[in-house]
Amino acid sequence: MILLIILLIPFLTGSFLFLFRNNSSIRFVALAASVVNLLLTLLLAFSASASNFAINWINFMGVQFALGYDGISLIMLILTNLLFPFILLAGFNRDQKNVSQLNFLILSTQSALIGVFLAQNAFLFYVFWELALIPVYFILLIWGGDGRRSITLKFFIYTLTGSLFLLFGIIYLYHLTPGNHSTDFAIFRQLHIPESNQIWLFWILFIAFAIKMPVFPFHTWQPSTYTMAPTQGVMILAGVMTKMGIYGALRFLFPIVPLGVLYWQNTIIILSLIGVVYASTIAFRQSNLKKLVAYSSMAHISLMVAAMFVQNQFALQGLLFQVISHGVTIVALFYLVLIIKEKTGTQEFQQMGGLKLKAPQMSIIFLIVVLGSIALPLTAGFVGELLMITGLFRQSAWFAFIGGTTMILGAIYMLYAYQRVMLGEEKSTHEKITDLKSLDYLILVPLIAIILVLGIYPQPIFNLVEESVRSMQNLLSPIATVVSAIVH
Amino acid sequence: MKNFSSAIQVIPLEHYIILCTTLFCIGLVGVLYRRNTIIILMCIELMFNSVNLLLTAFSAYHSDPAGQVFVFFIMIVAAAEVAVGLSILVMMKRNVDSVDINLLNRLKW
Amino acid sequence: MSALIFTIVLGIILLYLGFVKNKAILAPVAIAGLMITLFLLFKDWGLGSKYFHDMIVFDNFSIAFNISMVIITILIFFFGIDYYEALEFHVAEHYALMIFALTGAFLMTSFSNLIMLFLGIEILSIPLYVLAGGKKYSYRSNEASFKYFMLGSFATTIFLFGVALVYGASATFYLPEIKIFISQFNGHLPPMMLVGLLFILIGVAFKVAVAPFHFWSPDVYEGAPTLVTAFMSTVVKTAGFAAFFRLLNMGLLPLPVPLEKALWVMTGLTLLIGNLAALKQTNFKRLLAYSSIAHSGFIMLAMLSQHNTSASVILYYTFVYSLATVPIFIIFILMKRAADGSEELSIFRGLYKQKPWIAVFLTILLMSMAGIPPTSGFMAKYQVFVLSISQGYLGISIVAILMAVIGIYYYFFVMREVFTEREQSYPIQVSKINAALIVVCGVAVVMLGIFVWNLPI
Amino acid sequence: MIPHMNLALLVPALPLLGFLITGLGYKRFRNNQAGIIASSAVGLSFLISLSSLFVLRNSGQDSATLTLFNWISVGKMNIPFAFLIDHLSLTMMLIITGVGTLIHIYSIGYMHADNRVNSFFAQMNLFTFSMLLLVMGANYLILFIGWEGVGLCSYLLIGFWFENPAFNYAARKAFVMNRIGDLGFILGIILLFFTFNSVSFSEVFAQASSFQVGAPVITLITMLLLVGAVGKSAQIPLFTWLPDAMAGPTPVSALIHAATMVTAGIYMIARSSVLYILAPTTLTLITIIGLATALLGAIIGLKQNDIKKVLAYSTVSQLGYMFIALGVGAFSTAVFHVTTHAFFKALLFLGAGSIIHAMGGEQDIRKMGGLRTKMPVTYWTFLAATLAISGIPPFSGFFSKDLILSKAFEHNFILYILALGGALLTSFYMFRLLYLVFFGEQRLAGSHPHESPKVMTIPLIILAILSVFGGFLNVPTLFGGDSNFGVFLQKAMTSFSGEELSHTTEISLILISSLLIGLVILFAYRTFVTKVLVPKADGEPMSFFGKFITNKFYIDEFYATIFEKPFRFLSGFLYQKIETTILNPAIEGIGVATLKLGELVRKIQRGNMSFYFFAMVAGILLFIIFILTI
Repeated sequence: MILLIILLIPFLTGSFLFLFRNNSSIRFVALAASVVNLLLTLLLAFSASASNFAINWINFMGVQFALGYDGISLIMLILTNLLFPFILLAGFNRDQKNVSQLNFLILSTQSALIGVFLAQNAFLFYVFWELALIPVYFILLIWGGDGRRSITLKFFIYTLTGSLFLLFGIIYLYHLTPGNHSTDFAIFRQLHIPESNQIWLFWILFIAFAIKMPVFPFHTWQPSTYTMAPTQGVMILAGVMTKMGIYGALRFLFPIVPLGVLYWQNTIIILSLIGVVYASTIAFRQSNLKKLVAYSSMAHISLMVAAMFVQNQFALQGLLFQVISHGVTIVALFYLVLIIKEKTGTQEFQQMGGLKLKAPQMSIIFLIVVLGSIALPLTAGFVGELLMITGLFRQSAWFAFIGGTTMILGAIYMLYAYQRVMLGEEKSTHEKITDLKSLDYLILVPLIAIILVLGIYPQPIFNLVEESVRSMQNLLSPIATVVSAIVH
Repeated sequence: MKNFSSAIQVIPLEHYIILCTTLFCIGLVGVLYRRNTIIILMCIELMFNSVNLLLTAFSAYHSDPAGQVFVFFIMIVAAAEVAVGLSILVMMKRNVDSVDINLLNRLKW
Repeated sequence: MSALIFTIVLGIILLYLGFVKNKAILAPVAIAGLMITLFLLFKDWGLGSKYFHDMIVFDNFSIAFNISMVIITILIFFFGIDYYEALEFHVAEHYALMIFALTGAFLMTSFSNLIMLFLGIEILSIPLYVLAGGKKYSYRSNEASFKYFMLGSFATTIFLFGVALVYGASATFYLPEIKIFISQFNGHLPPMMLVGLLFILIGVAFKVAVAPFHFWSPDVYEGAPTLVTAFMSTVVKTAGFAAFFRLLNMGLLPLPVPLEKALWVMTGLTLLIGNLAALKQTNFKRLLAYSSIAHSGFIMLAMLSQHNTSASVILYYTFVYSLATVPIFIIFILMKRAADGSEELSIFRGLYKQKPWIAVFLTILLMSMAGIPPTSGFMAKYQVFVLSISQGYLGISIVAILMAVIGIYYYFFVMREVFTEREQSYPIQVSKINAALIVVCGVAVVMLGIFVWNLPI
Repeated sequence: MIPHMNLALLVPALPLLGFLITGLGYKRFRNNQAGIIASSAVGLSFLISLSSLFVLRNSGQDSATLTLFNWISVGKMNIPFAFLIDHLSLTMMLIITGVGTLIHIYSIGYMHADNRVNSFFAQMNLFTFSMLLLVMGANYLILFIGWEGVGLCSYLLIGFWFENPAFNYAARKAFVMNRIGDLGFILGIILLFFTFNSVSFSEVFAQASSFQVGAPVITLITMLLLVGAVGKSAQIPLFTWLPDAMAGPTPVSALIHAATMVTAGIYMIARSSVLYILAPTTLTLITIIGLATALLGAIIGLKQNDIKKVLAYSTVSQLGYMFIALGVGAFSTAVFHVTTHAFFKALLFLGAGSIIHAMGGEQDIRKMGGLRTKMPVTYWTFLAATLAISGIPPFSGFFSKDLILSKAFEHNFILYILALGGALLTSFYMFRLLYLVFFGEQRLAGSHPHESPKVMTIPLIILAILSVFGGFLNVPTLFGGDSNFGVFLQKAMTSFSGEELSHTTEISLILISSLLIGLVILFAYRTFVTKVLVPKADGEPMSFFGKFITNKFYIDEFYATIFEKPFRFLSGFLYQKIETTILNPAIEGIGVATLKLGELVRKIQRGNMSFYFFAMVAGILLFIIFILTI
């Protein structure tokens, strides 16, 4: 029942926002709802008893409204509910149009995302998957920047194309289920699909996730969308929605088409590693801060994808840890990009520089976030990347090496960005710039605290996911041994 | 009635089919090649009648009255249709002062 | 049967009410009459009564479709209250003709004999020829009615020729008997029968605008008065598909292989042409016409994936499609009025700014058309895909999915206009009835998506 | 568990505390407050380190492990956040906190005019903390935390004057080059983990004995770790960042880029001596790298005119000597040289800082001269350090460097000759520096050099004392000592027990080298004091070799050509060609093509009735043919 409450709180609160006239009270109510949700989630995470919720929905299609969770869901849930208060806070005291609608859309997104992570039924998963996209589409369309009309449409069509293939896959799986068909994950997991089918089914299912994450070369929607998107939108996109792809892949690919995964494993890892190097290299070339951060996000996600497909315990735990770490870091980064844009009126490096003189505190905070992003030890990013690279190493030392170049390349482009924005001589346009305001601290300091605390004491997260990771490995390992027995 | 049927059956069924198909095709080709709406309407009538003839012939050969009943229905409907059609034609004449079918082509793409 | 008779009487009553010169009473009478029809239809549920030597069978299938069509017609009449207020011409005829067309539609859902199918099609079509030309002095309306009539009667001859050939081969007009006749041949039908069946199918396919026999529909939809377009794209389409399905289900299943393949080709073509041609449309009515063709493709997909739930899926699909289409046309009319008669997509600009709630509901409706959860349009498409994929038609399902993407593109293209601001704004007036209608339909579209039903028909 | 050993936890904790206080409250402190806080934090650390040393000695045990909490525990990977206190780490702790305290105090004077002095001290304290973490870590990952932490602080402090783009570039270069090494290092750690199922020193070293000498996996591990060490300790090929790092304030150069951080690589290899002993190939490579770096650094140092650059190349060169020591298996000797080098190099840098301070920021030695009388304390301390680094007995550098040379001699004669050559070069460029700066006439008009304040000179004096007498920590048996230091360190690491040189050989070696060094100093005196040869100004024509050396063998340019430019090109190529010209259009092309197709399909609807009839009939005919043929 608590799951249902967590699912509904944001959406219902969002619906009632239209009753308020005052912008600040709207924002406050929205924030309060998300904070309550965060508290409930933490309660859930650290309570011993498991909880789930299921009622029949569409009987003749084998669809149950079933909510439940395991460690992986929980991580995603924590991430979502952790980030949304900050995302909502980022709107405070800013000049926005249609505040109630914006907050409604943000809260709806939250509900949908929670739904995605809690759904125990592929159909339900898909419904929430699409539902999450729609409010974001409108956030981008209405509150976006230049060129939003065509970019949002491209983004939407691009992601939906993938989603529809996923739908195809779900239906295909559904029709394979015995007896009264069902779309339960639990029943999907028991299917024994012949390898030849798994090989193509893998791509049908994966393409949606690949676009969402995004994996090279399916990323082309991402930089332009991130650049154009309003800050809150891009926070949702980069912070949480990329994780939808990871979550989906973990839910669908490994338990359901394990042979397909084994068949394509190296291909995907190599693609992702190309993505790591590619995005990092390109990031260095950017003249726009937001775009640079967008590419950096892609580089990090690519590494996570590579780690996901390695499928050993280090990689998986590192991945799930990195899910949180990346979410927090990228949200902080995009918030900083927003402030910088507000202060300097630009995102182009050419017109920036020397901001540290006017805003030393901002520069320190920016630096810490940058360091978190380039995985300096004692930040959360390091723990995740270390484990992922360890996992990759287990597969192949070369994978680990190429994945590890993110350490170098990340340092190159992030410090480049830091230097261009904060250091150097002061620009004449910067005269009236002031340092951070208290609201900014309210957002950034907790985020940084999370980055540091998780870097210093990551163990709680590992404990949370350990069991799920083990069960996921158990799913794969017998098959892997069978396959290797056949091969040799 | 019996005699009438047997009189029809003197001619082999194939001949009816060929005749009717030919008539139908003439109508079809007329529809395709003529541009005058009235002539096209007449061609369509021709096609209707070929169907009527065919049905009658089949009816006779199968000794089943249903086909002929159908013919009556067709004739009634065809008459109704032509009535509507001609009034549309009048309306068209009033609007564009022509009965050329290709003159009305503003709705396209 | 009583519903059928009552509807005819209702049509005549409405005709006579035209003499009263009071437009205000027409719609209430028509709506009340249709309510009664609805009641009568409900009463027949489950009886499966047969009439006229079994030429008409009012089974659950036909009643379900009839109810769906009557509900949509009622919606359209509600829409008409506001729509006809602005028009000067003889309104009574319009109501009456639509009611007559509805009776034709009833016949199309309940025939079991080709004669009844023919009559149904004609009773449906002839009033529509007139309705399409309803704006007497409008060039476009004139053209629409002319094209519809010419092509329609041509298609009728094709249909009839097919009937004649089938009759010649099988010596019967009864579908069950035709089915028995076909089953004798183990799939190798004589050419005459095959061609005859093909012609019949083409005749019906023409009515539901299946490619390559769809050419009339964009032009007619665009030219006809909007209310009539709404009627055509909903009720007529539903009737056409009901007839199509009934024809296949009662008479032809299992389909002879060549015909099945031919129908697959038509389905593919319909999906492709409908969606692709809609992509670059700038005229909204025309866009909806193409989208309607596209939807025909999806329904065909469900129909050809023969399964015992196909009928229910088609019913669901057509109903939720109609439910979304009618209010979209209403909103379109409102915008068109505000934009001085323009029908371009750009007339939707600024809607969100002026009437955010209307914009929101339009969004929901368009989302339903595009097939995005949680709307019923998604559920409809989902069920179609479930059918086609579980019957193993993977290739065409992929095509359909790609076409669904294209569909999403053009619907969202419209939606984008809604949320784009406009330089100079103009007042958009929404009457209370229309607003209520839009809200009801919008809510229904979502609710039907959440509470999906599966009728055993 | 050793009683009172937990005290050692305070050693890193105090600088951390100092960092937090000065860092968070950086707006509040006025004047020297921050400096005093920071210095006392490090100073206290030093005292605690000392007491820890006594605690450990009294306990009779060799080492103590202090575990704080479980940092990462995933599957088999179990990494506690733990510290290892043994003789090696204590040595390093003492150097870091001891020299660090002096440099902190010195900085109070040096930085007093800077308006960001508070954040300077915060960063210095953070550095000290990281460095202590590095040397105290009980496993490779804790070491790595410190390793990266010092890299960060180095980055921050090099770019301390952030308004200068060149300084920022230097800072980034340092960080990135370090990161290249770090990648190798972390991969090495991971391989280590998979080999031993642990990364903690004690477990790894305990298991290492089961491997044979030359085992490939050990060689690979040591090679990868070496990559890290090469990056951090500025060896060929990753040394170019160190001279550029001189962009930072001079105390930073003294602390980070001379005394402590750059020796982290040596510490790490010495710490891993158990593994390196098993990998002779790697040791040979280390020797070669060390020798090459020692010579290259010395040669470049000959022609540098920036006082700090000279010292930087000298550092590079001295680090090379330490690598030679490591390479020949004389790990404790390397650490010994680390210690003495920390004293005299810190002193040299601080002296240089004092000079720069006096010259008002001027760093070009061609413009100095005659400072001997103006700045007597600086002169004398600088002289002591110069003598130490040149290896004149009995200064500290003599003991350590001579030990290295004799170990090299044991190992290979050619190695010895080359290493000796490097030592001669060292004394030449150091005395060149000394003479040009302190002797002759003052060459820069209008400046009034003056002796630095006490807060700066006192650290100089203390360091001078250490530079002079530091060598007596480890008096070899030859001079009647008992190699205290070496024995002290033996407990923490292993070494080759090669045959001892006979005392006669040793004495003759010492005589030869001392004689040669004396000659070199004389030569330098003749060149720069008697003849007053001032190096040429930048624009003047030079001989080919002179140009070559002045331009540092064009290595920076070489790297720019083979790494930086290709990377920039690749970046631009990927972005402009692949991303925007191929990938984006390819994906968008699908959309555009579909739209085109849509336009085409739309045009079929021609609005012409004849065409509609025709299309319908054609469709019918095609379908008839279709069904009849299929």
